[in-house]
Amino acid sequence: MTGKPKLALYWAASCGGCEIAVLGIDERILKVAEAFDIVFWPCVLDGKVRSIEKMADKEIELCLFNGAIRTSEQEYMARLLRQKSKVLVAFGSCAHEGCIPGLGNVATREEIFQISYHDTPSTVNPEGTRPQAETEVAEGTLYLPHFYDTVKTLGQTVEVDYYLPGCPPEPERIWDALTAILTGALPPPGAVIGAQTTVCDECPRTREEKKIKEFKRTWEIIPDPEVCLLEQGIICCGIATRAGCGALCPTVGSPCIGCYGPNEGVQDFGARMMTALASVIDSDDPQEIESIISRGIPDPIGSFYRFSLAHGQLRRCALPLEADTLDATKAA
Amino acid sequence: MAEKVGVYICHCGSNIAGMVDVEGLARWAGANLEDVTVARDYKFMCSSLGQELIEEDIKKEGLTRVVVGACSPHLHEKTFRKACANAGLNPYLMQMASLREQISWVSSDKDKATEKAKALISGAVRRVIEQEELFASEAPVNPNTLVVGGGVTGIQAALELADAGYHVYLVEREPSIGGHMAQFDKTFPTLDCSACILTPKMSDVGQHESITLLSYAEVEEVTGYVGNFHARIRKRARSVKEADCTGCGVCIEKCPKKVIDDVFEAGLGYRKAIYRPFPQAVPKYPVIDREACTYYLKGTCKACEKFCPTNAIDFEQQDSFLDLDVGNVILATGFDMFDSTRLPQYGYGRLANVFSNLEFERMCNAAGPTDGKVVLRDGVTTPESIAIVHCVGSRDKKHNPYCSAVCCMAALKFGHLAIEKTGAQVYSFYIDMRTPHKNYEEFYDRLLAEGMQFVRGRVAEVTDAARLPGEEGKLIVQSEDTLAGRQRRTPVDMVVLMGALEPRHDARETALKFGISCSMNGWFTERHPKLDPVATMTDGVFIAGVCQGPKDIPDSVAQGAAAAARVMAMITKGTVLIEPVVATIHEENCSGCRICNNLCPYNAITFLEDKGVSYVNAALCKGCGTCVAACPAQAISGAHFSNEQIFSEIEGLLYDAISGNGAGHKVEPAGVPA
Amino acid sequence: MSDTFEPKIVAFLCNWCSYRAADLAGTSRIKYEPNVRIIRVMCSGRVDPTFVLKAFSLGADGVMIAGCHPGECHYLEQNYKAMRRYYMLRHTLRSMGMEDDRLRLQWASAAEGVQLAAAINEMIEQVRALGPLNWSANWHENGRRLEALGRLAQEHAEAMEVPA
Amino acid sequence: MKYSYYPGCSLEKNAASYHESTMAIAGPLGLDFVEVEDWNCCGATEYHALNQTAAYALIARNLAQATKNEGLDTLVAPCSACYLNLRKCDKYMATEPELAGRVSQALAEAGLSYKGGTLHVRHLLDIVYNDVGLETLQAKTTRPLKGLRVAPYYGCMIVRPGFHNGDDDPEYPVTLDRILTALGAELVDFPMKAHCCGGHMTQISEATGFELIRRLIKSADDYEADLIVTICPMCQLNLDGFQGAMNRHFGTSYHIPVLYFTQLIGLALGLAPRDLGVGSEIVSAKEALSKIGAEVEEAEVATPRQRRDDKALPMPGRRGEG
Amino acid sequence: MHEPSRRDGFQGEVIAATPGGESLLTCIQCGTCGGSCPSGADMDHTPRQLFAMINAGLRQDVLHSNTPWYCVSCYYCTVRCPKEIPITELMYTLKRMAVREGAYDDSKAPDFSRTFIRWVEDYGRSFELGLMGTHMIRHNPFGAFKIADMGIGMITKGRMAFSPTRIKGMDGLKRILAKAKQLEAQA
Repeated sequence: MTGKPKLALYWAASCGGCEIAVLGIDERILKVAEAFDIVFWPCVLDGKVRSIEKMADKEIELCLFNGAIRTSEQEYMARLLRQKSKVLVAFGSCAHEGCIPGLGNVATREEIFQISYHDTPSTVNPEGTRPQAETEVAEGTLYLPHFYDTVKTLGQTVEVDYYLPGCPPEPERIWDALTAILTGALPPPGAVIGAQTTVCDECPRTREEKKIKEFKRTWEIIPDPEVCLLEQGIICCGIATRAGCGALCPTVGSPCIGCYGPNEGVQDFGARMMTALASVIDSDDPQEIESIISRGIPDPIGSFYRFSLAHGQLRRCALPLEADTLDATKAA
Repeated sequence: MAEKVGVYICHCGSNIAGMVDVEGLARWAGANLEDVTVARDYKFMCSSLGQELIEEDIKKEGLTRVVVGACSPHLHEKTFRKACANAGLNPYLMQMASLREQISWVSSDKDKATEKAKALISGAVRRVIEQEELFASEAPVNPNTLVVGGGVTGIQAALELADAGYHVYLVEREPSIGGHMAQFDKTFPTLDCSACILTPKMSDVGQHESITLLSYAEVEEVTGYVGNFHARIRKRARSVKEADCTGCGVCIEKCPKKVIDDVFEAGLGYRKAIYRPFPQAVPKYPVIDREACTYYLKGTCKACEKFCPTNAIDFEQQDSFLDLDVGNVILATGFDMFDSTRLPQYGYGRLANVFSNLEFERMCNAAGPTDGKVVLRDGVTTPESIAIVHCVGSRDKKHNPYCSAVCCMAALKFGHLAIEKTGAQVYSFYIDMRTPHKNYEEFYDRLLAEGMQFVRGRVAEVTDAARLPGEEGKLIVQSEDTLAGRQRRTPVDMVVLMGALEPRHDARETALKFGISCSMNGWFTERHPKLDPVATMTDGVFIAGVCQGPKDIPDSVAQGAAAAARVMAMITKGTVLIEPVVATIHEENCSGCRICNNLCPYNAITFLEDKGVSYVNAALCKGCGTCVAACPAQAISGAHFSNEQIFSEIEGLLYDAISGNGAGHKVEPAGVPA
Repeated sequence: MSDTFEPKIVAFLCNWCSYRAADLAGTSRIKYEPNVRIIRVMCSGRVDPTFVLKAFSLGADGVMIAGCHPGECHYLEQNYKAMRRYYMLRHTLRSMGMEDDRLRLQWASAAEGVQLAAAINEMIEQVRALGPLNWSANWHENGRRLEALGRLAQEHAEAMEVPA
Repeated sequence: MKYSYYPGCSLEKNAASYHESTMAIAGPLGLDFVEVEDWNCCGATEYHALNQTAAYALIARNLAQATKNEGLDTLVAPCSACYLNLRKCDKYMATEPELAGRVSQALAEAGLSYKGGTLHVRHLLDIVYNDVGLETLQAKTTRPLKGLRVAPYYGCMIVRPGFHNGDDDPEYPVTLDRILTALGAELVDFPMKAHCCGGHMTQISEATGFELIRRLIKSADDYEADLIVTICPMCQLNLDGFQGAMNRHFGTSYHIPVLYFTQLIGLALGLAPRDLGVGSEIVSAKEALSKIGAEVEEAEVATPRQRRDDKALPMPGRRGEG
Repeated sequence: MHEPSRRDGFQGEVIAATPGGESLLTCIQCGTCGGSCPSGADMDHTPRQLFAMINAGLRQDVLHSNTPWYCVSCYYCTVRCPKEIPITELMYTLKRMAVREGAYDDSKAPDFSRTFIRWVEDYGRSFELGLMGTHMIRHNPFGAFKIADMGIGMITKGRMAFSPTRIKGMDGLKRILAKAKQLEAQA
């Protein structure tokens, strides 16, 4: 046993991009290896859950947890790692605010299974087989994790010490965070490690006062390279998205889609986008306003909650009435 | 450290206690709400004793927050803020819950009302904990005052202020001040000659060194705030150079063009194209009516110019603009007269000898078109019988639901004048005789004694269709004598319609211009119907006279003086407290996206190019919070209405509903008492 | 109290018109149902969509936003911003499967106590007809979530008994 | 312009001339009327006094029948009483759920149904004034009614209860006036133009009924009208049919013929009196109509002689001149 | 909104049976109705008095009053009423109440209505000759002479039908009216 502080990295409902992002800090990864004893990183090293289970509470110094919580197994791991780690970091957008997996909250488990195991053209499943939580075989019962109706963020599942936003977090920000943690120069627990302002702050485009008569889809115009995309009618989330990426997308003419999540203290990313855009619609006539909105924003959830549906105030779309809800007293 | 909140529930006599279990509510708050250290109920919290209660607790218990469950904050927020301040607690750490207006007075089930009260109190407690110390800033009060409307009300207000040594700008739409009162012959109940008591006041205004009289002018726009308004005045082109005009009146004499005077003579008389509404007009300068003047129509004539001894005529004169800085505004814009053609059954405009009340006023006026003779439309015949019809367009859902307040007394006055001048038989057709003022009932008695006949019954119609002998050639007033319970046809020579007083046709635009509101009937809304009748919801803007609601001359004058007194108080104090409820942009959070830049109607938000952030000018900010709600980066905070405060209030209000934090839900149906 | 569903409505009233309309309803003793809980804001333009979403997530069954009539805003034109946000919000809430009647934009001048009371009653009726919103119940899994969790824990615990 | 047409009982017989003249002018004015199939009596004012549900059910049957006229959503009634009943029923079927419910149940008994607002009920006067228009009338006039002093008489039921279509004033309506002026007639400023003819009063209380008739006839006579022009069969019946009895009752000798406005339009259009049912009135209009064609200076509203001199004060609403 | 306080008693009945009747509560006894009524001179009470009596709960006096029966449905009162009370409708309501309870002194008017309607109920159309005949013989045998010339005129001018027309859908109409009366009885 070395005396080095222990480091764990885990992925739950995520695409793996965060893992790559960690390696994105290039050779500095070696510094990390020097500084830490990496005890658990399923994507990169071999390791056993059991060995974690065997650890004493808080034995792990730092756990970088990426991915949202979609299955019982992920929730179990979240609880386990929380128990064993001093510092638990929600790493990346999925853990922070649900991200793309969180968009699953527009549907139910039933609907998702229906699509992925029947409806998709590439599916051949004449028996209509579906993953079962329990399967009896000769050897006994086989278990699969239970698949939830609703994707939750890490913060909604266990207590989180720090959030590192981004899909994925920029290597530099990751490094900043790591050094901060190593040097103990940490913000108060619960904080988001990152900038306190939004993408426009880093965006090179020129901005004027805003008045919008029509919202445009990206394919509808070739945007002027100098002028603010929003002023050209393109829904750019830069106004509401936490800075830190260096305004990569808008700089190259593609609107910000909000992967860095809301700014400091904001409780609902979508609400900020809605209120800001609505405020600058250039019309006082109800009919006109309604048509500007419905024509320009065919998919409000996709436009305003692409990364934060699970994290917003409403967290998901209404369940169909038949979906059975949990008896409250048993919750969590 | 945790806050110490004091909760005070007012009984408001039985107003609240009658519908809300106030003791229970206080007990509940004390026992169940976090951070509540004191919870009391008391008969009248707004009483000095009630306030002392709070002050003592602040001192003794070291309260850091106060919640008062009583009436609407619009009534007593100031009171309780003062109480807190007296005890050394920042007044903005007090929050009111409107248990009376929002619960006891609108509910009919005591249990449900009490439940709602719990929610409101819990909301207020949660909110107040988030509230922050704020400090009202002071702004100087400009000692000049803008008075809009030169009727007797505006004149009174202007003189009160000017005599006290403060400068007044008096703006009047017509060429002369004087308003409706200048058109009257006598005033009830004293029968003073209207001109005799008004014209001295008018000339005082004309000569007063502290009054700038802007007649034939209108207010274009008003900006700024209490103590510091800026008003833009449009002086319409008189076509007469006031500087050169001596008011000799030759021009009027020589003008060949005669037109009907629809304004001052109520359409009963004529005036010239260049005119002065009436001989004692103030200012004395005439005006050319460009719609009527031959020169403007045909390009020739110029008689006035030829004969003017001082070359004061200026056909090219343009409207001019005047920018004024004033500290306060008094609106005394008066009323319009009901157009009786809207009630065809009374025949006005169709039957020659049906007259409007204003026409009759002019007819009685010695200086009027008939030299004070009461005659029929033919101009010569003296009526032997006259019917005065009350409530024409008043107390009538189809026109104006309200009582016009002055018509009964005016009708009595007409009765007296008619009897005096013609000896005619005068009938008054009334619904209810309303004479509730000093010496008014006595005046009624007098007219009864003078033989005026009173028929209780609203007139059904006035017709010239004779039915019975003796009706030929007469106007027949058809009514029910409700006291006799019989139909009655009263043949008369002349009918006078007591038309309603109506809000100015442009009252709503005026209200908008000055940032005040109108009642549903279109009268300007006072701050409080009983306790603050001349102030409005907009600090520094006061209302007086009929523009606030129908009233007679004494009441109007009283209000004019009252408004002036309120303004003087402001001026003598010298400064006004500017509510610290303003928006602030936190530079560190602002990304300079400029969403907020064009949201502020007062242009309080500017973009600082150098820093690349937006900035709110607190002096201009009126605290509406629109920018706060709009900022996508949540970089703008609104004092006293911060997100945290409102979030907490929502949580408090819904204390008994399903909590939203994902854990520990009660899913029992909402609404069941907790 | 009756066991019929009593909706909870949170209403945001502007200080100048609608809140005064509520005061007027009070002073003129106009009765309306007690299901509404009023929050005073300076202007309907202050109402942040987050307030509305928060109210829903905290258990409100309906939310009303009330302001001065268009053209009569005490702050000249801010109620138009409120109106635009209302339509934007309604557009999104629809796509999230929430009924329109649960969010209402109401104009009420300071003189319209009667109208405001009537509007409140009407909204309460509409929402009562829709039934409880109970939005946060949407977030919960059926009971198998806990079973599954328990079973995992169980399984792992047993596994640990096996000597390494 | 095609409409459903509900003649009503009166037009079958006693007011046949109203029906005939309406049909006669329809062609020239480009109006096309399709009679409601198997219509029934509207119950006049009588049924309301006995049984509300039955009264409205009776009326509603006509509305239901009218909806059978494919593609015609306007129902025209020349009789004011019928018009008011149909119009009121149509409104209440929409605004009075309880009553409407009962009526619908009743209609269902005969497999009929009517939804308030389906039809647009209008009076013939409204059609002529708004759809045909004064210009057309003027243009088509070949026999101007010059020199004919006519008293326009509206009665109660079209102008009054606020159900009526146009925004004509319930106290002092003018649409008929304008039509007659357009036809060249000399108008009398008839003060009783919207007063009551007494309806069925002659049958309830002769004295009352005759008095109501007298008022109208007297006033028309005071204004030296050659004839009264009406738009309602009940009014015509009272003023024309009972004029003699009224005269006898009061010992007077008024002789004022009463014609339907459609008859005058017909005459102005140059149609033959007989095709317009002229001649069927009890008080002969022969003499009065003989005036048509006489040369008179242009018609204007005539009022009783009045003293006027330069001292005269201007009239309100007649202003502007110096 | 306030619930109008006086929904009980006679006034309540009258209000409930009249479309828009609630406004009766707002009557200020101004007498515009009484003044406007063309047949007001012959009424026992002016409409205004009737409303005061309704307010006072004088059921019998109201129902026995001839006032509603002298209403000629000219609607002047209705359009002139400053409180927009549907007075003509109220008169119909009072007539119906009186008929239902047989509470009227002079049966002339109700009989006229009944006779009129009897023809309508049997034939679907009204029948003037029949109506006048029956009614006159019953209530005013000599009056017939007064208006004889009129009758003769009407006949000679071909304005009087001698036999009623019967509509085709008579059975249907009968069923409708039967049902309507049944429902009215329950209402």
